[in-house]
Formats: sequence, C-alpha cells, structure tokens
Amino acid sequence: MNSFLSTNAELIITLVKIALLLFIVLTVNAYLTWFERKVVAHIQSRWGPHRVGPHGLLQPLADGLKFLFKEDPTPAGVDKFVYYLAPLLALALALTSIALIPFGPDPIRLFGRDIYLGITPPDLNIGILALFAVTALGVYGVALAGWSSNSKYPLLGGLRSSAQMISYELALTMSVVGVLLLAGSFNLKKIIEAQAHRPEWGLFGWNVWPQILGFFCFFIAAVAETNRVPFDLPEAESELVAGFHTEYSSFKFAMFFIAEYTSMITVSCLCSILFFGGWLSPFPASWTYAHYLPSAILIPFGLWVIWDGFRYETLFGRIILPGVGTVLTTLGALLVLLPDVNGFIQAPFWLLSKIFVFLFVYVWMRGTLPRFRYDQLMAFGWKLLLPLSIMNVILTSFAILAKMQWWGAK
Amino acid sequence: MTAQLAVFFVLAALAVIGAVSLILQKHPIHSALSLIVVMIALAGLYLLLGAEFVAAVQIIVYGGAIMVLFVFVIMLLNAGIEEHTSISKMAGAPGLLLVVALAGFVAATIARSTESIQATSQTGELASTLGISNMLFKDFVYPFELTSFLILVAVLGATVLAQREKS
Amino acid sequence: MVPTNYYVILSTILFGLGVFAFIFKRNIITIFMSIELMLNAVNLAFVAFSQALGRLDGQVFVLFVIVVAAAEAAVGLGIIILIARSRQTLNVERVNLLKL
Amino acid sequence: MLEYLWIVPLLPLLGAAVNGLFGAKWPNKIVNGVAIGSTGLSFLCALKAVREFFESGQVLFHKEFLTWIAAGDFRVGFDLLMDQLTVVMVLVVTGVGWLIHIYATGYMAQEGGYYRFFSYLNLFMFFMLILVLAANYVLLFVGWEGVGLSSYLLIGFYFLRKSASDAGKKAFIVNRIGDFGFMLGMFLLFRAFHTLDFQAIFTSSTLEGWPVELSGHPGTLTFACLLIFTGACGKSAQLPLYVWLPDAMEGPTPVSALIHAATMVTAGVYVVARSHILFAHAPTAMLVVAIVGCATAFFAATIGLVQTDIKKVLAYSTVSQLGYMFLACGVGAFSAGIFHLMTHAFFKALLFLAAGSVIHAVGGEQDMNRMGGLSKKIRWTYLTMLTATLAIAGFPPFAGFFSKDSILLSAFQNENGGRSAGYALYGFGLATALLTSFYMFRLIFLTFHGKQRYDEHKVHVHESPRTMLVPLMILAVLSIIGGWLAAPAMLGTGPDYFTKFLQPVFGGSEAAGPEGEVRALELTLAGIAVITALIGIMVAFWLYLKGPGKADSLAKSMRGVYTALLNKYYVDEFYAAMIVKPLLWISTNVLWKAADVAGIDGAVNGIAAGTTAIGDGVRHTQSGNTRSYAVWVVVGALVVMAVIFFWPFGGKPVLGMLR
Repeated sequence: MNSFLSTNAELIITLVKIALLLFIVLTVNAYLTWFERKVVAHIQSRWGPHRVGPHGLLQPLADGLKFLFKEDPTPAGVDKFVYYLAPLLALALALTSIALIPFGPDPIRLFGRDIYLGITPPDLNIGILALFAVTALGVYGVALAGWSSNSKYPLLGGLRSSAQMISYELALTMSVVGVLLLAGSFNLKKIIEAQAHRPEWGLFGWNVWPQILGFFCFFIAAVAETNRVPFDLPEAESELVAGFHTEYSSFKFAMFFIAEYTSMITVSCLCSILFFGGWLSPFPASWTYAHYLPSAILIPFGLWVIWDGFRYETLFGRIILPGVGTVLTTLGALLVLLPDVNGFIQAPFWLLSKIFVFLFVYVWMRGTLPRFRYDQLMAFGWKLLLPLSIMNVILTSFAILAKMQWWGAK
Repeated sequence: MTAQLAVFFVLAALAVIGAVSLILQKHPIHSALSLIVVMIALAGLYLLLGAEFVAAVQIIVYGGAIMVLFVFVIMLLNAGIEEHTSISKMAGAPGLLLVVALAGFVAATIARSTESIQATSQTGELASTLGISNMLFKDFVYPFELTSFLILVAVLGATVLAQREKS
Repeated sequence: MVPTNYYVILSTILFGLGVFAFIFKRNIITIFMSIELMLNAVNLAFVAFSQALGRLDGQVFVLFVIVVAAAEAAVGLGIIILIARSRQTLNVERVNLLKL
Repeated sequence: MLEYLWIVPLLPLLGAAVNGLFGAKWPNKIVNGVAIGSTGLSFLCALKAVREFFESGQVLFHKEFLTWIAAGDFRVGFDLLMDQLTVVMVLVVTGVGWLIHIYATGYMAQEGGYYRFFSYLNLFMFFMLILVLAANYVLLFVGWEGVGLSSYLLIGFYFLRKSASDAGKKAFIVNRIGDFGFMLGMFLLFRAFHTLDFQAIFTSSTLEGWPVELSGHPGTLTFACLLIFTGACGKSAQLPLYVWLPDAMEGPTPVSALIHAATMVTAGVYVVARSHILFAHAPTAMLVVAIVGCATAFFAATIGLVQTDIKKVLAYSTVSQLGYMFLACGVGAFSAGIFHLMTHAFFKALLFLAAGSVIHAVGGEQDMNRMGGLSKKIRWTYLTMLTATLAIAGFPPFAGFFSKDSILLSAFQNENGGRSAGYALYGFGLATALLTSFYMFRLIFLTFHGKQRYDEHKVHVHESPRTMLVPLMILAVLSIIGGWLAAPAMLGTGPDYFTKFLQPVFGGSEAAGPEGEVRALELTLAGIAVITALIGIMVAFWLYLKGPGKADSLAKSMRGVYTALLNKYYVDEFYAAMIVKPLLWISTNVLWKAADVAGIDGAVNGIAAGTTAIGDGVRHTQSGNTRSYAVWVVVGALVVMAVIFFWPFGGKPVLGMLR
C-alpha cells in the first residue's frame, strides 16, 4: 500500500490537484452567476436574487439542483454522437485551458515533495502556445452543437460563432506577440518575471504600459472569443433564441454554461498574467508592509460579515454567517502572525484579485454595452482589430531594436 | 516497453484509427472529426519527438483554423450523407491496386533510406523553438517571405472566389 | 526512445490511407480532407527525420507545409463553395462537365 | 568614283524604287525626272569611273564591298570588277540605256502605267549593271536572273493582252532552261576551283596546270563551258533556245530596243567573252559555240526574209547578229565579238527606235504591207533608219562594216576543227551577210518607198516628237563613227584601237591583230563582203521596187519553202509537240495527280487524320471525372517512385537529401 503511494505519488498528487481545481472552478462558476446577476441588477437599479438565502447566496445551489433534475429530452433527427460530444468537448477544453495556468511561482513542500499551485508546473516551455492551442479548439464545441441540433437557429448560431472565433483568434494571437517579444519566451512564468525586471517600479513595470495597444486588442478579442457581450452573437437570445444551445437543456446546457464562465476565468487569468504582472504585487518590492494587505482586507470584511449575520432572524443568519465571519477574521489575524505563510499567500492573492477585477469588468460590460451587428462585428475584427495588433507587433519590435541599439540592453 | 514507446503506440493507434474512420465515415462532418483526431494525435507525436513548437502550431493552425474552416464549409453547404456512386471505372479495382503499389514503393524507398538514418541517428535534444526561429529568419528567410506572399495571394483568391457575382 | 522507423512506417500508413481516401471518397470536401491527411503524414516523416538527424530543417519544412496547406484550404474551400452553388451537389462524380 | 563603284548600279535601283513606290500618284514629268535623272547620273558616274580607270593606267580594279555568303572557305561578296571589257559594257549599257529612256518618255507618253514602265526599266538597268560589273559568277548570276525578271515584266507590260503575257511567260521559261545549264556550269566550276571569283579562277594555278582539252577529249572545263554556253544560248536567243525573242516583240518598242537588241541579249556574249580563258582551254566548246552561232545567224536570217511584221524582222535580224557575235567568240576573236556587240548595240537600237517611230507615225500599225512611201512624210526617221540599215548591211564606212568584217576574217582564219570548218563558217557567215542586206532593204523599201498602202483617212502620218528624234540622231552618228576605231588597221595606217584596248583582257586567248599578208587577205574579204551586200540590195530592189508582185509570184513558185519560212520552220509547233505537251501531261498526271494529291496531300491529310484518331482514343481519359484524374495522379506518382527505386542510383538522391 505504502509502496503504491511512493511509486505513483506524482499521479496521485495530480489527481488530487485536478479534483481540487474542478471543485474550486465549479464553485467559483456558480457564484460567478450570482455575482453577475447581482451586479447587473444593481447596474439596472434592481435588487437581483435575494430570496434564497441572505443576499440570495443560495441561488446558485438552487440553479444547480434545477439543472440536475430537469428533464433532458433529445430532439428528433439529431446526430446523436456529435450532439452528445459537443458539450463535453466545450467543457473539457475550457477546463483544460484553466489547467494550464500557474497560480503561483514557488511550490509548497508537502510529504517531501514540491507541489505547485496549478496542475502543470509553471515553467512549461510552450505555456502560452499550449493555451492558445486549447482555446483554438474551443470553437468546435459551439460549432458542432449548432450543427448537430438539426435545427435552424442553432445552425445559424454555430456558423456565426465559428466565423467569429476564427476571425478574432487571429487578432488574439497577434496582440500577444508584443508581450512575447518583450519577454522573449512562451513560458508564462518567464513572462511574469520579465515584468518584474525593475522590482522597485512596482506596477509601472507591467506590460500593460508598453503594450497598451496590444492589451486593448487582446482584451476585446478575448471577449469575442468567449462569446460574451457585446460579442455574444452566437447566443443572441433576442435574435436566435439562445443560438447554438437552443436545443440543449438541463445538464448539457449547464456544461455549455460552465464552459463559458470557465473560459471567462481563463481569459481573465491570461489578461492579468500577460499584461498585469500576474502574481506580482502592484507595489514596489521595498514596501514590505504591503504584505499585510490581505489581512487588512480579510479582518474588516469578516467583522462586517458577523455584524451582517446578526440582522437575520433565521438559523442561517444566526449561525453560519457569523461563523464564516469569524473564520475570515481569524484567517487574517493568522496571516499577520505567520509571516512566511503570509509571504506565500501574496502571489495567489494578487493574481486572484486581478482575476476578480477582470471578471467584474466582464459583468460590467454585459450590464452596459449593446450587442454588435454581425457585419459590424466582422468589419471590426478584420478591418480594425487585426491591423491594430499587427501594427502593435511592428512598433514593439522596432522599439526593442532601438533599445538594443542605444542602451545595448538584453 | 518504455513509457515513451507506450505513448507512441497509443497515439499511433489513435492516428490510424482516425484515418481509417475518415475513410469509413459516411458523413463529411464525421470524417472531419476523425481527421481532427488524427491531427491531435500527430501533435502528441511531435511533442514526443521534442518538437513542441511544431506541435503547438499543428494544433493551432490545422486544428484551430483549417479544420474549423472545413467544418464551417460543411455546415454552410449543409452537406449531407455522401452518395455512393461509382461512375469512374478507373477508381475501382485498378485504383486499389495502384494505391497498394504506391504505398509499397513509398515504404520500400523510405525503408532503404532509413537504415542509413539509423546509422547516422543521433538523438540530441534540440532547442526547438529558438533554433527554428533562427533558421526561419536567417537561413530560410526568403522562402519565408515567399510564403507570406502565398498567403496574401490565397486570401485575395478566396475573396474573389467566394463573393457572389453581381448580376 | 522510439526508433525512427516506427514513425516512418506510421507516416507511410497514414499516407497510404490518405491516397486511398483521395481516390475512393466521393464527397469533394472529404477528398480535400484526405489531401490534408497526406500532408500530415509527410509532416510526420519530416519531424521524425529531423529529430533523428538532430537537425531542425525538417521542422522548418513542416511549418512551410502547414502554411501551404492553409493557403490551399482557403482557396480550395472557396472553389468548393462555388461548385456547390453552381452544381447543387458535392459528389465529384456528378461534377464531370468541364465547365460551369 | 572608282572607290564608290557601287553607286553606278545603285542609282537606277533608287530610281526604280522611288518610281515604283510613289510614281503612281505623280504626274509624268516627275516620273521622267526620276527615271532619266537616275540613269543619266549613273551614266555620268560610269564616265567618271572610266576616266579614273584610265588615269590609273588601266590596271584591273577589283573591290570587295561586302560579303554576301560566307560558308567555310566559300565566299561570295558584292564584289565589283572594272577592266577594259567592263568599260565597254558599262558605257554601252548606261549610254544606250539613257538614250532609250529619253526616247521612251516620248514614245510612252500616251500609255497607261507610265510610272510602272519606267520603274521596270530602271530596275532592268540596275540588274544589267550588276551583271556587267560583277566580279564573280554568283553575283553575275544575280544580275542575269534580274534582267530575266525585268525582261519578263516588260514583255508582259501590256498584261491585258494575252499574247503579251504569254510571250512574257515563254521568255521566262525558255530562259529557265538556259539558267539551269548556267547553274550547273557554276557548280562544276566551283567543284573544280573551289571558288567562283573571276580573278581567282582565271589566275589560279589549277587552271595554269590544266591541260588543254583537245577536240574529241572533253573534260571538266569543256562541260563547264558548254553548260555556261547553254545559259548564254537561253539569254542570247541562240539555237535552239531562240524562240522567245521574236515573241518578246510584244513588249513596248523601247523595251525591244534596249533589252532585246542592245543590252540584255548580249549578256550571253559577254559571259562567254568574260570566261574566254576557260573556253580557250576547251577547243571543243569553242567549236560548238562557233557552229551554233553560225547556224543561228543563217537560220534566223532565212526566217527574217519573209516576215511582214516590221519588229519581227528586226527581231530575227537581232538573233542572227547575235549569232555573228557567238561565231566571233567561237573562233577566238573575242574582241571582234565585243566590237560587233557594241556597234550592234548602236545600230540595232537605232533600228528599233526608228521602227518604233514609224509605228508611232502610222498609229500602231506594224505590218509592212500596210505601209510604204513614208520617206517623204517622216524624213528624219527615214534618214536615221537608212543609216542604221547601211550599218547593219555592212557598207563602209558604217560601223557594221568593220565589226562584221573582222568577224568574217577571223572565221576565215579559224584553225580549230580544221581548215574546212573555217571555210564553212566563213561561207555561212557570208551568206548570212547577203541575206541580211536583202531583208533589211526589203524592210526599207516596203516601209518607206513605193506607193503607200495605208488608208489616208484613218491614219494621219506625223513625225515623232523631238524627245524621240534626238536619240535617233545621236545613235545614227554613233552607228556611223562607232566602227572607226578599227578603221586604221584596215587601211593600214595604224593598229586596231579596239582590239588593242581589249588586249589586256583577251591577250591570253586570241591572236594578235592581223599583220602582213593577212591585211591583204582582209581587204579582199572586205571587198567580197561589200559585193555580196550590194547583191542583196539589188535583189531586194528588183523584187520589191521594180516589179511589185514579183515577190508574190516567186513565193508561189516555191510555195513549200515560203510557207516553211513564214511559219519559222514550225519550230514552235515542234517544241509544243515534243516538249510542252509531254511536260503538261507529266505535270498533270504524275506531279499533280500522283505526287501532289496522292503523295503530299495524302501525307498531310493522313497526319491530320491520325492525330484526330489518337485524340479520339485519348479523349476517353478526359472523362471529366475527378476520381479518375486522381487515379492518374497516383499513376504518375507511382512512375516517379518506380524511377527513384529502380534507378541504379535511385536511392542516392534520397540519401543526399538526408545527409
């Protein structure tokens, strides 16, 4: 038994990691829906979900149950194999892409082994390429779903999405090239470290400044890749009654849903890694007291949660919320007390907070922007975005050349 | 039977199965999917061969662009099950014979050349991406530029072809 | 370590299957795909040899091949769309008039 | 100018080009200006060149202007040659030609295609000059063919008349026969000497070491000379190829004067004289030339007796005079032949022009039976023509006397082929002289004397314009004094200047001027000649002036001979039956039906049909079925692989790629 453990340790650890990541991602997805609904509601000056649990916190749970127990009819005349394959493909690819993302630079030592945050070790030679490869395949889920449903609206949705994704993938890839030139590597870890080459500069060392153009191109293209507003034509409910997944219900639909949100997360990760210094703190390295920021956030937040919980008459409000609050508070306090743990926490903390910001932007956009018209979409992608990104590449390379010439750097 | 060998055989089997199913499938979209399987398997083989960059490009371009185009066109034309006509007499038994002969010749020729390769075979880890970029932009720069022209021409040609004639 | 022959044999098999499909499929799109299959087989041989000889030329050639394949796909699919429009069929055996 | 000798022939060519290209739109004056101007200029240039030639001490001038053909060691260039012989020819051609041009402006004034006529005439001048100036046989042949062409064009000038165009064709085709021989002769010479340049041949060591091919032992040179003489026969209307010349009278009279009397027809004589050294090596050929010439002279003269068409008479007399020239060459008196050529050019041109003037006067009538008593009406023409007649009849002191006399003398002295041959030649020559004077005066009497036999009311007789008369007079003067170059020798007061002048050319191959008792002989012979001529005149006078009708009765009394003569011995009919008919038959049945239709067309159509058949066969591969095409692609790939595999080093390229 023990021998088994020792021989296949790597395998076991990876499996555990996968399970963990799956759990986290799914939960996050669930609460992302809640978050989205809340924010959009407030943008539209509504309350949003607030019946199920305090602040509607249990709403995602309810939704999940609904998905599970809903009837799952298969429309007549569908291509069975492809019909079932499509959602699986979509979800699998989304999760794979997130599996390629490193959440922290250095490993934890457990059971005498280095265990990295993230499934793959952070210094994967072709990290970014691998990511693009996986996202490139993402289109199949949508397209096949649209085709296999043997129905008109989904087909249109599928066509739209495949065209749209191909078009914007070019811009996406092109806009990253600038960053790659600066970093001189495909390796995500190296890319992040390249942004810390002047530690005292803090957030001014990030790629977003030299690559501001590239960043915009990338972000817009990424939004288009994930079929989110204002690029959500494949699933334009007002025109195509939910587009490619019209014929899908219950859990297959949920898969598409999860896939979409997961890819949102992935894109946010990519944005923060490529342009916003990944897990780097925005403050200069010399400001050590910035390390206490997590606690500084956790402790007040926990206290507020406790106070908020006492406003409810229910058992839920009485017990659980205060409990959570106290946990958070103590966590913050512990971080203050255990500096090395705190130090280890920093990287994931910053990364996650950046991701959070981007997710908020996603939602924000959904709440505010109208949808593109199809021809506008194509024109925008081909005639504006692509040329801009190419121009960005050219400018960057010239800048680097000039730098080499005059400062002899690199 | 090392791990590498095992992986190779798995991927090879995948590729062959994909190719065979490309032939056996009646519906073009299934054929397309089988081809995608083949390509991904090949990408895996490239990784096994230490050609990471090529593997990535294989998936991005072939899997992510070309095959998407195929699927897109199939959907656009709403291609149905392939009807089984056999008007061409050449493409019958003689065709089969010829194919077998060709495969045999290819095999024989390559086999003749491979033992010499086995002789000169020296498996060094190649700094893949960097080396490729060096070659591409130093030794092969003119062909590279030519390919860019090729792409341009192809784009123009496709545009001209696909636009409906104004009438 | 996998011997180079294995790769070569595999690529030969794939190539042969590609040729077979090229001749025996009726759907024009599938035929096109079989061409892609052949190209892939060749690519595999290229990469295998390049690894065997410790030289990168092979991989560079693979890149070129991929570029060519992309261009070919763009134009070829355009042509296919035209044919389908004018002929209302994708069966090559029905497209046997050498004019539009 | 000698350095720029090429200008002499070039000027007429320019004239021809200008007139031919632009003349159609121009009024006659300008055309005249161009034509006469170009010929006159070239005449002046020729004079200048001749002067320089004399100043240079009469050394042979030979210049290579540019290379035309260069194959291995064989070179043919536009090389021009200037020696005494050339001087004579060039002056005759340009001078007489110029005069005739002037005459033609008057004669042709009323004709259509005026510019065309002069363009052709200038073209002829160009080719004739090339012919006489050429320094090698090939270039000479160019001129040779060129004059043939322009003669064809001018004979057929009135191409709307079928007889005219037929005559043109006849001339051309008969000349072809001669040209064929000429070419063969050239080839033979080239084979013998590996060059065709005159100087190279005549001074070549091969020729020096060449044995004189005695009579009865013919060799290369003999055959070469005979072949060349064939060409000469064609061009100079000798037996048996003379038939074209009488018909050539269909052309305008100036043409008859220039081409068919003065210059072109003498080309044959010129060629024989030019290659006299070769002939000197081939006595057999010489004898043949002499006999043919003599026979022609007599033969043509007999025909000339009974012709009633004025120009026909002159034509036959031309033929017979040419015979004289060949006779001269044949007996080795080349200078005498050339001498007669020159004088003949003068008086025969004059005769033709005068005849033209007569025809002009009586409104296009050519039959002498419709003339008569014109001497009062057209005095100048009458006088000039009379001069010419006396000259041709050989009365002293007219030009013909001296030239003809020297010919008869050398014939008499001829040793080649035995004395008897010499006597025979002389006898026939003398007879010809008799006949000549007879038919010439018959012409005069019928035309100018006796009562007029034309219709007063229809025909209004008038003297010709000055443009026509002036050349007549000049030529008349020439045909009087032209012969005096030889006078001193005969009178014993000095040498024969003409022979002396040509000595550098012919010195090698003919005896020096007559000396001692020879002169006595010469005088006696001359006397005999004059007497015979007088007899001829008497007969003519008796027959045609004294008692008109005597001629007819005589003709009746000897009807057979008369009709035979009138029909020119049926030679044309004979040729038609023996040559033309079979040729036609062969061409239609063998060449056309068998060779052309069956053979060539068959082959061509067969190839076409075969191609079609193959196409039909191969078409089935073009089924339009893409899958079949795919299979063919596979076949191609298979072939390539097979080559790579089975080629002895088939594996190598593959390995080469891998290393």
